[in-house]
Amino acid sequence: MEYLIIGNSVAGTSCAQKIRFNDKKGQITILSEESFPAYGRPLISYYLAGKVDSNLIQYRNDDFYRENKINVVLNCKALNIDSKNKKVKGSNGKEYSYDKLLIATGSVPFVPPVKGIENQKNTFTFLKLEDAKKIEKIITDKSNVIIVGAGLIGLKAAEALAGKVASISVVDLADRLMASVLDSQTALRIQKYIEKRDVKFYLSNTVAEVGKDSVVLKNGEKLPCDILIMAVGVKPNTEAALTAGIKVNRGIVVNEYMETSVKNIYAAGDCVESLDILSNQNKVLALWPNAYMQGETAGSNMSGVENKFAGSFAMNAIGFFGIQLISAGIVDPKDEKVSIYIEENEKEITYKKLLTLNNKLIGFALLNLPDRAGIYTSLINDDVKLDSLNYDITKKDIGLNVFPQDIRHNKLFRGNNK
Amino acid sequence: MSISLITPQFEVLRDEKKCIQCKVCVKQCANEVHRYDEEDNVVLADDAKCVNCHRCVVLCPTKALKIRNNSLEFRDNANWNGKAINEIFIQAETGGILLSSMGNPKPFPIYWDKMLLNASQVTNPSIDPLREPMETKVMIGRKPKKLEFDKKGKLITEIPPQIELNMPIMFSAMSYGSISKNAHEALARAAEKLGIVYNTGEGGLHKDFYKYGKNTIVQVASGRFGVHLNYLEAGVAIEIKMGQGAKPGIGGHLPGIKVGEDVSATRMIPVGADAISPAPHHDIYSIEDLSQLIFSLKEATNYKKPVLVKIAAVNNVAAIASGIARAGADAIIIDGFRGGTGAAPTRVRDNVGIPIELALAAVDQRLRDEGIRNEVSIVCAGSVRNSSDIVKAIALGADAVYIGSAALIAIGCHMCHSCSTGKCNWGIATQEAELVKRLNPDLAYQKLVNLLSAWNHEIKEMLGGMGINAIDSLRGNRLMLRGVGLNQKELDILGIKHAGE
Amino acid sequence: MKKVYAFEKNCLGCGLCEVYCKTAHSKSKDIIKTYRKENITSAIVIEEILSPKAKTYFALQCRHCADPKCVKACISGAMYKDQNGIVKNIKEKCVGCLSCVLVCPFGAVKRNKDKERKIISKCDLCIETGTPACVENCPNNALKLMDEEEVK
Amino acid sequence: MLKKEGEIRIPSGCAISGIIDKKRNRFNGSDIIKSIALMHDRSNGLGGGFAGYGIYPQYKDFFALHIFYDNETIKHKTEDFLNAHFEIESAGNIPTRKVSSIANKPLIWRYFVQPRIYKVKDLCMDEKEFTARCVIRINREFDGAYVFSSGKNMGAFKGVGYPEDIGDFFMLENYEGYIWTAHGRFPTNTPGWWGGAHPFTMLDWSIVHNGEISSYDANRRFVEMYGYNCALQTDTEVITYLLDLLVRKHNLPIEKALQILVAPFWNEIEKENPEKAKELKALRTVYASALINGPFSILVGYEDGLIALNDRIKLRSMVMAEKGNKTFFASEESAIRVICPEPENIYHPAGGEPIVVKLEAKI
Repeated sequence: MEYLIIGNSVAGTSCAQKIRFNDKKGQITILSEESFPAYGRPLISYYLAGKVDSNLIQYRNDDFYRENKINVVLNCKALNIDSKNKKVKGSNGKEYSYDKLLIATGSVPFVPPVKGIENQKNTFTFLKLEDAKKIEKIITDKSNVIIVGAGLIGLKAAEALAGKVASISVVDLADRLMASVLDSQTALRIQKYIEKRDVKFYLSNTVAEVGKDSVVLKNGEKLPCDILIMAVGVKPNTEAALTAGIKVNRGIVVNEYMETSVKNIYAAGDCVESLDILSNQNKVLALWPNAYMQGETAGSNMSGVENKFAGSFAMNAIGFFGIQLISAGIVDPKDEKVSIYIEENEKEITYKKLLTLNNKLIGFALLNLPDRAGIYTSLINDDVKLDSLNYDITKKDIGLNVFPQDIRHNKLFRGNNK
Repeated sequence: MSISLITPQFEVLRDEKKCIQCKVCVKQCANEVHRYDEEDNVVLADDAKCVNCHRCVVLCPTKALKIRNNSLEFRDNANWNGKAINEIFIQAETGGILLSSMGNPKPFPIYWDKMLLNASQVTNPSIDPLREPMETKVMIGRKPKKLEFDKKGKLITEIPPQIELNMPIMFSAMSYGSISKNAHEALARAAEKLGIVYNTGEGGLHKDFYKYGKNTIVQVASGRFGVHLNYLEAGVAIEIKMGQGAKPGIGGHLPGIKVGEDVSATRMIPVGADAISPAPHHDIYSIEDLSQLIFSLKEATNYKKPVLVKIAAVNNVAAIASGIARAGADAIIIDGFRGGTGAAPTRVRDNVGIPIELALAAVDQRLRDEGIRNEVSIVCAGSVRNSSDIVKAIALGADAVYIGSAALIAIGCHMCHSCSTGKCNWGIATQEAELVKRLNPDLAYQKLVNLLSAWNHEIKEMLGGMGINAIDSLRGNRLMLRGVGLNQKELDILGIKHAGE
Repeated sequence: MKKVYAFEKNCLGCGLCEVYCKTAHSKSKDIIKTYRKENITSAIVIEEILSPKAKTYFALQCRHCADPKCVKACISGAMYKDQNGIVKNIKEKCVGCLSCVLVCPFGAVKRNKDKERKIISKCDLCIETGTPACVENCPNNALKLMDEEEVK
Repeated sequence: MLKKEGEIRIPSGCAISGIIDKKRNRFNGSDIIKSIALMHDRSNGLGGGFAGYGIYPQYKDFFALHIFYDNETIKHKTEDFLNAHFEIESAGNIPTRKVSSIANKPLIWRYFVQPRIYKVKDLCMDEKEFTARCVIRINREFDGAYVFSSGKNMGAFKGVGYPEDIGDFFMLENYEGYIWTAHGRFPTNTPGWWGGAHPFTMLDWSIVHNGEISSYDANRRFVEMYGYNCALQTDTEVITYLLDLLVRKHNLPIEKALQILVAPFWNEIEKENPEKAKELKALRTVYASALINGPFSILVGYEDGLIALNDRIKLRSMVMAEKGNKTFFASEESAIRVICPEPENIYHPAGGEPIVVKLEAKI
């Protein structure tokens, strides 16, 4: 049996690991268009900040590949998939045959058209290690950095560069940072906190034009710019999938077995659409744990052990400038029936937001209150009825003691981590 | 309202160099002695509430705590010492009788410590219990005057029911109510494991513990709490409690606060009702009444259970014991004045009754003088502290001993004498669920098993040293004892010679 | 595999497990120094259960799940399950993103309050010393190191 | 001043020997003297003695009282007492010969007596009980008189000296009996009182004993509840009384009595079949205080035969052998071989294993 995996991040890796668990003999090959061994993409900001070196950034050590007999081909982009003959053409000129194929090509940065962007040769996106390495090379303490996008990637980039350059300015069209996760008040509080660390924000604003050493904002303000980082967003990388004629909406369409519309071809990770259990719709949920589990599910089915992916929901754990933000589910609801509980402490810069609907927790956001957040996550994940619990979760800090004794004992003594 | 004259009995000493503010002491003190001051990040203590139970001292991970007697002194006066003065302050303030727990703490002679044991040298080999059989099994119960066989050599005498003990030790009566359910469980399980018995005390038998019946003595006391037919039939023997060494002539009082649902169901009294055991049994005003109760209980249980009678060691104990033997009791328990209690009037505890050693010797000799010693068993109770006390008790004439305080100490009691408060920090003398759970029966029972296994081993070593390989040969073997520092009267009563004789 | 189990009927909530957990994971291995000089977060959570009759408690450590969510969620590869089934965190690799905290359904992974490199505090079963310090020092035998099968 | 038996307990080591002819063929005392003499080193010259059964066939219906007197005065006083209670059939010196090593001999008298019937009837007793009480009374109240033998058709001969010298002194070659026992004593502390030598006797019971029982006071205080007075404070005395109590007063078969004295261990009892176990348990339960503990080997002569008994873990030596109608017992095998060069069925009774050799019924 020959297994081929396109993409060498978490979905590809977990897929390979699962295949090897089920099939000790089959041949496993991973194609990576990058020149580095697998690493955690979110780690590039830590790399840029100097918190991890290129050694430690490696996701799995060399022993992992040796022990699991996984062949990784670096610097090889999959150019074309020939599903009829079960062959993939690589950018290195070689052809790779497969019996089962996984597409785990992840996402690519979304860069909106900006006038004059070609004027700034130091324009980067911030998604791959390569990006971080390029930026690392050119920054000096004189650099003026403009970051477009006040979402997770932009802020992580800002954090990584803070203190290393002359100025950092973050520009976003939205009126607040991390608009998808934070309400405006909290966003403002965080913004003020970050501003003290010499990062300037230009919100409800955008870069209108890029000059050689400056940018002009929509409001006319002109900012010096030596380095421009485009961190507006990402989109699924469906390029390879399309060559095989696989059905693609926003992302690659898969069923619960992570099978694409083409036989023997599976897809997992940020490049696919999968079930969001909260909205009961297929969505691109570009989340690390999601990618891991989808890769694992695909790997299982590819190696003959039937397994379903149960679906997921949005969740994030983010740390920047010493702030910890943990959120999951729906935090910015459209539905008016959602009740929202908020508890905040300005002095301590903590914030707790719990969102409930129909006797269930559907989302939460915790600022600097990470402890035991996973229990909230499990309440969403397990679809727990709130009135079955020992106490009102808004009235008391969460603990396992929230569960009635039998459920608690089932969890503690029978290792049930559902 | 005036100020209280009572000063704290103890001082809590906290070594600030060692205190890590972990607050274990704060969480563990049921008397609320310790408190944490968040503002100053310091743990403070209220000396006045401290009973010196050592819970905090033992649990403090850095051993930062010590408790000592309050160093506050009154002017020297051998007669009017601090204790005497404080007791007056307390009574003047409360108008109540003084209450105490556990046994008589006053420095009366402890005769165990004035008797020494014999060992074999040359003419008689000592026996190594690790290599040779060494028997400590005893049978408690009434023995017929003699055995009869028919012409074919078949035994025709029926032996009355006996309590078979693997070692001459029993756990003495401590009621569920006065001690916790976990403490009872520990005693019951240890008795089962060791092949001995424990005693329900006067509080009835909790439904969970009927399964330990083979190792249970059920008690019938003046309050008759929890007594019904199933109860009488549940154990291996029935004990009639006529008196208690710690408080001869006094009844018992379990305050309603300790009578929760479980205790209530077990005692068959309403939740929250005080459980008052009258001073006498109101159906026993004389020896013939006792005989009637003994035989009522035997009738009720088809003569299948030995009936034991427990009395406090008082002036006329020998004659009383003789009467009890003749009234039909299968065994007599003599409880000395150092025996423990959950609560007793201090004056009674400290001033009524006589030392167990003298009482035991007198009873044994009296029954022998009357030729009936072999027909009835004698159990010695009231502060048997260790295996050598047991060996001495048996040499004086006991068949077995009861241990109460020693058993409680084994499971954590620190002899703070505060049982009556119900706030036992060790989970023993309390009914508060949160305190009760501090006594893990799994651990406690093992400690009891360890203690008595060790004692049994020590008893065997001492027996072996005397050249004896069965405890039967120690019983009443007073030649194995010698007195030290005793006057002739004491030696005569104990029936022993002075060392050197 | 053997794990630490807490028995509610015996747990007193005294907090000694935390004291000894911290000390076991300190540099000095000395309780007082651990508290005075090292700001260590214990890998244990003590929870109180509100029941009508009395407070009950239980101590909670990492369950070392058969299928650990924290390992899957870890973005750096720091969290892994070793060949003995123990879920471990390589402190050099951990970047403190707290994804593990986000997904642990027991809330048994804690953020380390220490400013040092170690960011996550979780039970490692004191594998280096043999018996877990919490089990060893529990005054009431409420914590037991037991085999999963034994517990079931 | 040294205290004699009765004033203090004197531990001692010893040699014992015994011969029985179960067909009641009588033989004289030479062999038993020879046998005990071989074990000379096990004695120290402070006590020796013999018991012979079947030696007084002509007086077999009379109690033979052997009495030591310190002087004539006490002799007269005692004889008055005897006269008052017994019909004295015959009275006289026990014949002795002069032996150089035997000194300080008391007056040694022998009386063949029958209790005065009206006295026995008055007291509602049998003649044995009556005689026993009289003997106890003399020994307790008549200072200077000591009845050292009181059975029928049997007699004890003892004194201070090596046993072979005592045998020679009493001229035992002139007596013929079907059971003989002998004792050589090694007391650790004694002024050398003739009464303190073995055998100890009580009616027909005679006991020679090697050992020191550590259960002494437990046994004594038990037996004293039944009217005995352990005046001598010796092991043999208390063992004799225990046997007398169990067999004569409580009517227990001799085998049951022995199962009381050397009761099986509890774990052995548990292995028995339920009925047997119940019986053994009853014996131990009721007569726990009659268990004899400590090292001993004893030979018990009585009217029906000879019993050999060891302590439960055999802390004293004891060997037996047979030849023809005879059974031999001794502390050492050599003491058998010296009188029976080719013994058969040599056997070392186990600890707690009683050996009872019964005389065949009288024809």
